[in-house]
Amino acid sequence: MNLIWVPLLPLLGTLVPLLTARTGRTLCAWTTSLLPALSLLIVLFHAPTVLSGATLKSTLPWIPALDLELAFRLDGLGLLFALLILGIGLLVILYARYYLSPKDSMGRFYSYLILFMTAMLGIVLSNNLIQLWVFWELTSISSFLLISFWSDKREARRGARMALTVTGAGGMALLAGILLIGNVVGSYDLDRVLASTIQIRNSGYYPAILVLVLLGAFTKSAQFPFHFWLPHAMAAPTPVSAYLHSATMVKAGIFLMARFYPVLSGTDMWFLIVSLTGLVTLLTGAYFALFKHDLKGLLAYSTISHLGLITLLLGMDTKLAAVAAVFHIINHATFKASLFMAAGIIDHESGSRDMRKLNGLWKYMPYTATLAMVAASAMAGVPLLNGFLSKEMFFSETLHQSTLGALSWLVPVLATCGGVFSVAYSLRFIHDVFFNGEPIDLPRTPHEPPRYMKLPVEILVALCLLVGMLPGYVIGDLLNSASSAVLQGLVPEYSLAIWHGFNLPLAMSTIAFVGGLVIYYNRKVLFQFQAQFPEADAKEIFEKLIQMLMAGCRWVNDRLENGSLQRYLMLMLLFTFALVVTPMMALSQLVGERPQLPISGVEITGAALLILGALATVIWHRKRMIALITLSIVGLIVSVTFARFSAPDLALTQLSVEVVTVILLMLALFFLPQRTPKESSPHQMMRDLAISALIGGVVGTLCYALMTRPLHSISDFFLANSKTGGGGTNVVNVILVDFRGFDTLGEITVLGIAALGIFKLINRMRLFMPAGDERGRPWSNDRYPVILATVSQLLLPLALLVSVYIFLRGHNMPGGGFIAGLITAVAIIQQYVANGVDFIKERLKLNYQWLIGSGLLIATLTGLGSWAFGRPFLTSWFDHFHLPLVGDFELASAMLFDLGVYLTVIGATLLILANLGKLTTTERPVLTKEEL
Amino acid sequence: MEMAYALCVGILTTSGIFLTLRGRTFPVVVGLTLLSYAVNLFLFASGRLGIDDAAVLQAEATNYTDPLPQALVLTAIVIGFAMTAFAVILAMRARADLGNDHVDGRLPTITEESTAKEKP
Amino acid sequence: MEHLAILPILIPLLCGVLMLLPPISGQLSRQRSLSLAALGVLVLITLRLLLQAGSDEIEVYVLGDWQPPYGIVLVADRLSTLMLLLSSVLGFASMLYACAGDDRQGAYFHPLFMFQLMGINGAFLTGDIFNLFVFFEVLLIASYALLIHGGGKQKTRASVHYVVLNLVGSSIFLFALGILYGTLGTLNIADLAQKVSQLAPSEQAIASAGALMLLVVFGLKSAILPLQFWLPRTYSAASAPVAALFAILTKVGIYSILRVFTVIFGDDAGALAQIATPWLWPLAILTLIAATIGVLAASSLRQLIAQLVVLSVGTLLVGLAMARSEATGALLYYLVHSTLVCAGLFLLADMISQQRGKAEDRFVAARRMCQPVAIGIAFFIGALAIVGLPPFSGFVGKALLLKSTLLEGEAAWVYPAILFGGLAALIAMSRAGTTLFWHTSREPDSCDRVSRLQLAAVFLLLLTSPLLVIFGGPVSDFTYDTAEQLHGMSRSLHLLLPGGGS
Amino acid sequence: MTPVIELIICAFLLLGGIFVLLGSFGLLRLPDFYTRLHTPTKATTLGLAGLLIGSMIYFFVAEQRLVVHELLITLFLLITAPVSAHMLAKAALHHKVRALKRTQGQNLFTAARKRQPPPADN
Amino acid sequence: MIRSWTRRWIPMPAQSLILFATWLLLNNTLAPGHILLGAFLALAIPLLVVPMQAPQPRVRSHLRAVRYTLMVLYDILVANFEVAMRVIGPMSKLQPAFVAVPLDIEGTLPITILASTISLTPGTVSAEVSEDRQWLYIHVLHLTDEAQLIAQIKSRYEAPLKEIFGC
Amino acid sequence: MLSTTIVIVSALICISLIMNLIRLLRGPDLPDRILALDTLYINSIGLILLFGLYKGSALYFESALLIAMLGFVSTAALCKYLLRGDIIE
Ligand code: NA
Ligand code: NA
Repeated sequence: MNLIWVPLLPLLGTLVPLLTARTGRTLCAWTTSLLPALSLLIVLFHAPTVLSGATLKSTLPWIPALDLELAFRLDGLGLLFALLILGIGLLVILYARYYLSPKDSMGRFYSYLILFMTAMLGIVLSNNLIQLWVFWELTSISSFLLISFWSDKREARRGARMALTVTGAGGMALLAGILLIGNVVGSYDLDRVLASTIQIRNSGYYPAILVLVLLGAFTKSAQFPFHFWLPHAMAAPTPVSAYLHSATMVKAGIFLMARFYPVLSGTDMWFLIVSLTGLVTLLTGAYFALFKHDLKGLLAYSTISHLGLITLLLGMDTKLAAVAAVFHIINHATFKASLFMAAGIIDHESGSRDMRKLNGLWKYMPYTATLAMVAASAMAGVPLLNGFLSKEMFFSETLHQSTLGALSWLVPVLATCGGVFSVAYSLRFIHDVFFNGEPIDLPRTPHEPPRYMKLPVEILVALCLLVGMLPGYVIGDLLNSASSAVLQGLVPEYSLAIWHGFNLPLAMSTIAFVGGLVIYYNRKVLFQFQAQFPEADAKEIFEKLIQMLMAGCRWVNDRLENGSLQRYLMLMLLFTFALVVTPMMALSQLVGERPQLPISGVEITGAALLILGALATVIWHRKRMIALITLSIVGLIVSVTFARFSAPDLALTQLSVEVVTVILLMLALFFLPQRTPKESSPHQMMRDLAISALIGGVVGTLCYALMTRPLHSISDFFLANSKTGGGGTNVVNVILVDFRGFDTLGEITVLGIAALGIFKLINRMRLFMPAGDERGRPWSNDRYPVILATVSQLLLPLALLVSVYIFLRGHNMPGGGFIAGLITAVAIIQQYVANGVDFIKERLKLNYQWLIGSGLLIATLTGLGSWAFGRPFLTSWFDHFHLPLVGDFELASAMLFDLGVYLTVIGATLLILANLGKLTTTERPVLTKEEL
Repeated sequence: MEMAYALCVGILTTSGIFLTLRGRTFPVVVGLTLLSYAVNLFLFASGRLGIDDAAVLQAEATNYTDPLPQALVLTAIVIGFAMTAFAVILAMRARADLGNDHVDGRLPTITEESTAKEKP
Repeated sequence: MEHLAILPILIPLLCGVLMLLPPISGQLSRQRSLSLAALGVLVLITLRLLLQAGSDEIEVYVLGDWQPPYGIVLVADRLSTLMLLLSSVLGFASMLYACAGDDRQGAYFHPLFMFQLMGINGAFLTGDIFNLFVFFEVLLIASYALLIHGGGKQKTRASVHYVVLNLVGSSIFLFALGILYGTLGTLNIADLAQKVSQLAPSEQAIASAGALMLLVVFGLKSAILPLQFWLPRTYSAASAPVAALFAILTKVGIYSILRVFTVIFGDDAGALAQIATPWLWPLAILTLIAATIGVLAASSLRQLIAQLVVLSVGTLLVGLAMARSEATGALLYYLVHSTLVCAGLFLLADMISQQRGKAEDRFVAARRMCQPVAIGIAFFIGALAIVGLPPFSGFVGKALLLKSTLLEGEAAWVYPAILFGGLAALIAMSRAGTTLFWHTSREPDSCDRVSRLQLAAVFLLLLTSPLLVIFGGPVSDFTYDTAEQLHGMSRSLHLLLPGGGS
Repeated sequence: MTPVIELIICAFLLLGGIFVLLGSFGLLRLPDFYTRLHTPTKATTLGLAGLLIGSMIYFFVAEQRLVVHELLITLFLLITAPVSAHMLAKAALHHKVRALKRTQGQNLFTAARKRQPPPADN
Repeated sequence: MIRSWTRRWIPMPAQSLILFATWLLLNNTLAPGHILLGAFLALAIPLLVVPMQAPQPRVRSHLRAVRYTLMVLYDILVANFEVAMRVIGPMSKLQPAFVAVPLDIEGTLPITILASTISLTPGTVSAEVSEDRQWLYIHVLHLTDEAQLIAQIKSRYEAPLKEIFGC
Repeated sequence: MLSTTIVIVSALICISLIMNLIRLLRGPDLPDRILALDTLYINSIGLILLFGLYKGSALYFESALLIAMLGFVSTAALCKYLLRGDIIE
């Protein structure tokens, strides 16, 4: 049987309860346990091999780039944990069958539980570190789901979130640690990592690795100071607490330390961190457990304390300590799981977990009480029970410590203190619940639970007894094999005998018992003492911290992302400047060697007009109409400049675009305030001016530097091939419709899209319609001045003729579809201006949307036409023809393409302007004071 | 000549950007238009300037203005036009939807000082 | 089949155009059918292209039969086809979602969607830097128009910022192109790469100014640090299918940075080699920090997802900054993952706000959703994936990226930045989930069930995440080979210049 | 190109230039909007006509064929210039642009602005 | 029959003629191809735009129209010299004035032509047409005798126009 | 002689342009500015024609024609704006 089935079967099993939930509770429980039971059988089937010292492995490829394989190994440690996970898991399934109320969704619960089981199995069986981490995080996630199972309860949600946050953070640290290990070792393969002890310890990253891995382990195993999440995870249903928060998940951290024990331990750093953390956790856990009035709270803190104990053991520098740790893992799992289940029974049958109300239950549920008392005794370390054995080993190991140097004597002393409190809270669990008078207003009258609800407890308690009395037979092999996996080598001699004679550990145990009794007897004093301190609820503090963090982030974010476009733009410009200024500094020689053109008066005049126009626009930008007029000058001069520098096509295009833009701006200005209020302070003005000048300076400098350097470009090709290959003498036009026709196709698409977008913007726009101009003058009543109207009509055919002319000559002379389209559009706009929307609407039946569509279609189909000749898209064709009477003429596919351009331009321009016009005509109000 | 040309490009850029940094949509659009003039001149100049060059193929001509940047500028002009048109109408829409013409859609909290200045 | 490479541009173009003309223009149902059919075909075509490119054959489609560097070429290599497949899958899912009713909220949704895809695909395919500009503009103008789809103040407000910033960005793009043409005298990317190493020292400074300007432009699109502020508001304002489609817009920026700064200004660019790298490092880390703060600050799901988009951009930038083949491979995996998942989450957020009444997607108590299970499962998958927790794709991407980080010098920055970002995302997402799904004030009085189409779209996107993990091997192999090809491109430019170059 | 023809061309050009200058000079110098309106519409149009005719003759001589399309511009300007002037005058009236104090017939302003017949006493 | 056919297919003969001439002017050629193309356009464009034209009175006397045009051209020349003198001359002697000219002609086209003529000729600019189209307000750069000016306009320009359009 | 004349005439036109600009900047009223802009348009036609003459190229004719056409459209629209606010209604 391949190992992969061990986690895979439960994984498949997550679906089972969802499917069988409707068939009834018992059947659901049985079917749910089927696949995990099979898994357990597989593990048991392999157990003899493993116990005999072999390590089973199984590997499937997965993501090579990540060095992530589906790699499983079953060694002693894995076996031990797998047995715990599957064994206790099955018991929990049985127990939960009775625990859950009919209201609870059993399918969901089991599904989460099995998911968790899979995750745990994955961790303990992983032979690949990344894979281990994957399952590690899965436990956090499934535990989140389980804790928040009763999601309508606030504490469940909060507890789940807290657990997820803390363990999630640990998970991130663990990932970093694992990646570091992988980087150092060069592999995530556990075998190779375990064989690279020296390499890791000697690498400079060892401290980082250690800290990161331990962070992962400590958060998961609720070690101080990350312990606070665990008690709040008790909001989960009790079977979950029994399983996750005592037996399995919290042990994942311990498992991790045990896993990495051969690689990471053995240094002072390890010993110091691990043992001190363990010690502190042991003490705080034990101390606080005593004061919890909630039954599960007590158990939770006791769990923390025991986890601290195991951690402390792992942090001791003797091999026997590691063995003791493994041993205590087993023991703690059994007695704590049974205790939680007992607590669950009590809660379930009496309706309360408050020990101030729960009293004298012995009378009501003697059988359960007996079981609970045995388990609690194991927890306290009473002889003949399993707890006693591992605790003895623990005490004995504390005596051999030298990690703390001269202060090493503190370890056994403090360990004994821990023992004292452990006895005290165990006593409280027994006495306060089962004796100590009569119950105080419990919601229900307690009674014994259903038969099979007790069965899991019985099994676990029996195990406590068996291990306690016959440790060698029951557990010897497993312990040995697990310990050897932890130590990766020979296990030291140890004895699992019940009686070691009168020695110091026994004395410590005795002190613990007596001390525990004394303390419990005087608990009133102690409770009063503890009551002086305001109880710091970790949940509240945690929530508050998170809230503060979020509020802080919101504050920062609101400052950063303050919704001010000016700010964003400024940042962008400064960023640009910062990026560009470095290379500019390196530009030692601003002027290149290209001879410069002489300058004449005409150019000086042009430059003066341009500059003055631009500056006037800036200076008068608050008087918008004037700014528009000065902007027109700039546009005009720019086109004259193009003409001056031998670019007539550009001049034509710039000119027509400029006029349409100004018309658009005028249309917009009608609905906008006529003036810009003065908002910027002089300081802001100066700042903005400085930024603009910086950018302008950079651009100007770059422009100058470029122009004064010679250029070798690909343009010669165009000049050489325009006539022969493209069939036109206007090289610019041939580039547009042929060499780079694809650009043009994109460009007219942009135009078409813009028109569609603008149509969307205009649609359902509610406008502020000014009834008069900025000074409150009402508008003239002369909508369509007669002379303008008449002349415009007269000029229309002429303008169309010109546009045809410009269109046809484009290929050889300046012109082309775009300019022609704009001329046509402008001519029609002129009709709109002079004669009005209604006039045109009645007379011009032109669907501008279709015009855009057909323009684009013609252009695209022209391009597609070349496919018929086996040529790539947009391959052009042209030829010269001769017809009698007509003479020589040229036909070119480029003209068809240009026709597409022409139509699109007309359609787009008119769709925009005509719709804008239409919209406003219908909604002009009579007279409002708005915006005067 | 190149110096004057570069100066013009620089000043157009400066003016354009300064206006783009104003808080109201209309000056911003005007600024963008100025900026696009600067861009077009700049892009055109990347093919270097020539006064006496021929614009179309001619038998006797030897010097031509670099046609490629011209074609690029043409494309840029058209695209710039489309974009400006969209921005203009968007400015109107913003005014219509948000009730003011501030680029952020909300009027800045005006301090005492600036209102005092605004009154006369 | 010889024209396969241009189809990802032509199909959306033609469909978009046909939707403007009768008999399709008037009827929404016909537009829907055409859209879905076209996108389905597009998925198949791009898949085919990807498989073709997977055989390490770079297809160069020479438009107009004008050999490069003179004419415009399309380059279908591994990288571009990967991006194409991504965009068509994304497009298909978004369209599916939109067909449930979002397309009815305004005019021209379908044609605009098509044009948007055309722009995106064109930007991925083109091998010409100016043509890249043109396609950028196509995708931008389409995105402006789509952003306002559905109307409302939020959209208008966000649009103003988005449009103005991008218009300035386009200007900078053109300045940069002017500089590049003015120094290198060519526009073909491969040809630029060839010429950049031969640049005279006096022109190197000018050219690098141009190159860095390009970084600003692409940075704006991809929302890197001081340029990212527009994103949260824009993405959270957009209607769901649009926001989902926008998830790839930031990636167009990342793609362009990758293309330009690996092929042209990559290792073989002589004095201009890796000029962006020193800038990318701090930007990546700062973007991550800013996004981490933003993630924790978000007060609605849409905002949160938008911030997570920025976070993913930061993560991708880290990969860019490393400028190594291995890191690029990781980056590409992460890119695929984050695009699909973010898109799915945007759709999901829309469904959630539909079902929560007035509270919409804000993190406050509200009525219970009426389909908490289906939506909850989707949320669970999406949240884990985006946070970067197993078993979904986010963890693979992040781990790959972290794994490719060098311990010396890089890890000390990258590890904490990325991991804290992930932690913040975890905290924010767990709060979001518990509040949205569990913190309920009352039962729903009426149930507006989300349509099956919408659910299908969401699951189509989100289920790619487990698939990316299950098939993580082949996928990451592909992205690593893609990275290899990309980084090797500047040494094998002849493949891109079939005409021989100049 | 014979000197006589060159002389003729130059004469036309110079005449055109001078008229253009005068037109603009008037625009700058004349005292109010309404008087300024006169110069560009007339002087500038004529000035351009001079330039256009000069240029026409030049191309006729230089290219040895009749190049008359400059006439189109002249024609176009002749058609549009008065309309522009008219529109500007309308706008000025509407904006109540002040006329020079000594302008006669200012009582017509209101009627003109409102497009009414002149008041009866006129 | 033929007449209605002509109306249908050559709706604006005068414009067609002008367009044809313009086409040849634009292309600077008398090549047969261009003559054909020009003819086609001269016929096609009016067909396209005829719906967008308000109905206008037809020109009755083409000869008078030509004579009128030449006269106006001559006046423009004179007008410019006159205005030039005024621009250079002292400003203080300028006597600008507003004058209302009563109109007898009807129809938008004739009024437009009259107004344009006035604007182009000596020292006058037509500023406004009254709503009832009975009055033309003009601005005069230098007015000496109002009645004479009005009489001159009416006799020199309005009368011929009335004859040309027959209204 | 011709080239000298062209230079002189160019200078005349340049001076005109500057004068137009001064009027445009001085205003005082919007119609003044529009008038100045219109004149600027027409004068620049002259300048373009002179470019053409100077280079002996007829290619500038279209630019001149277009300025004439568009200048008119622009002036008309600006005036309509002053009159009605809404230029397309
Ligand atoms: Na209107
Ligand atoms: Na942020």
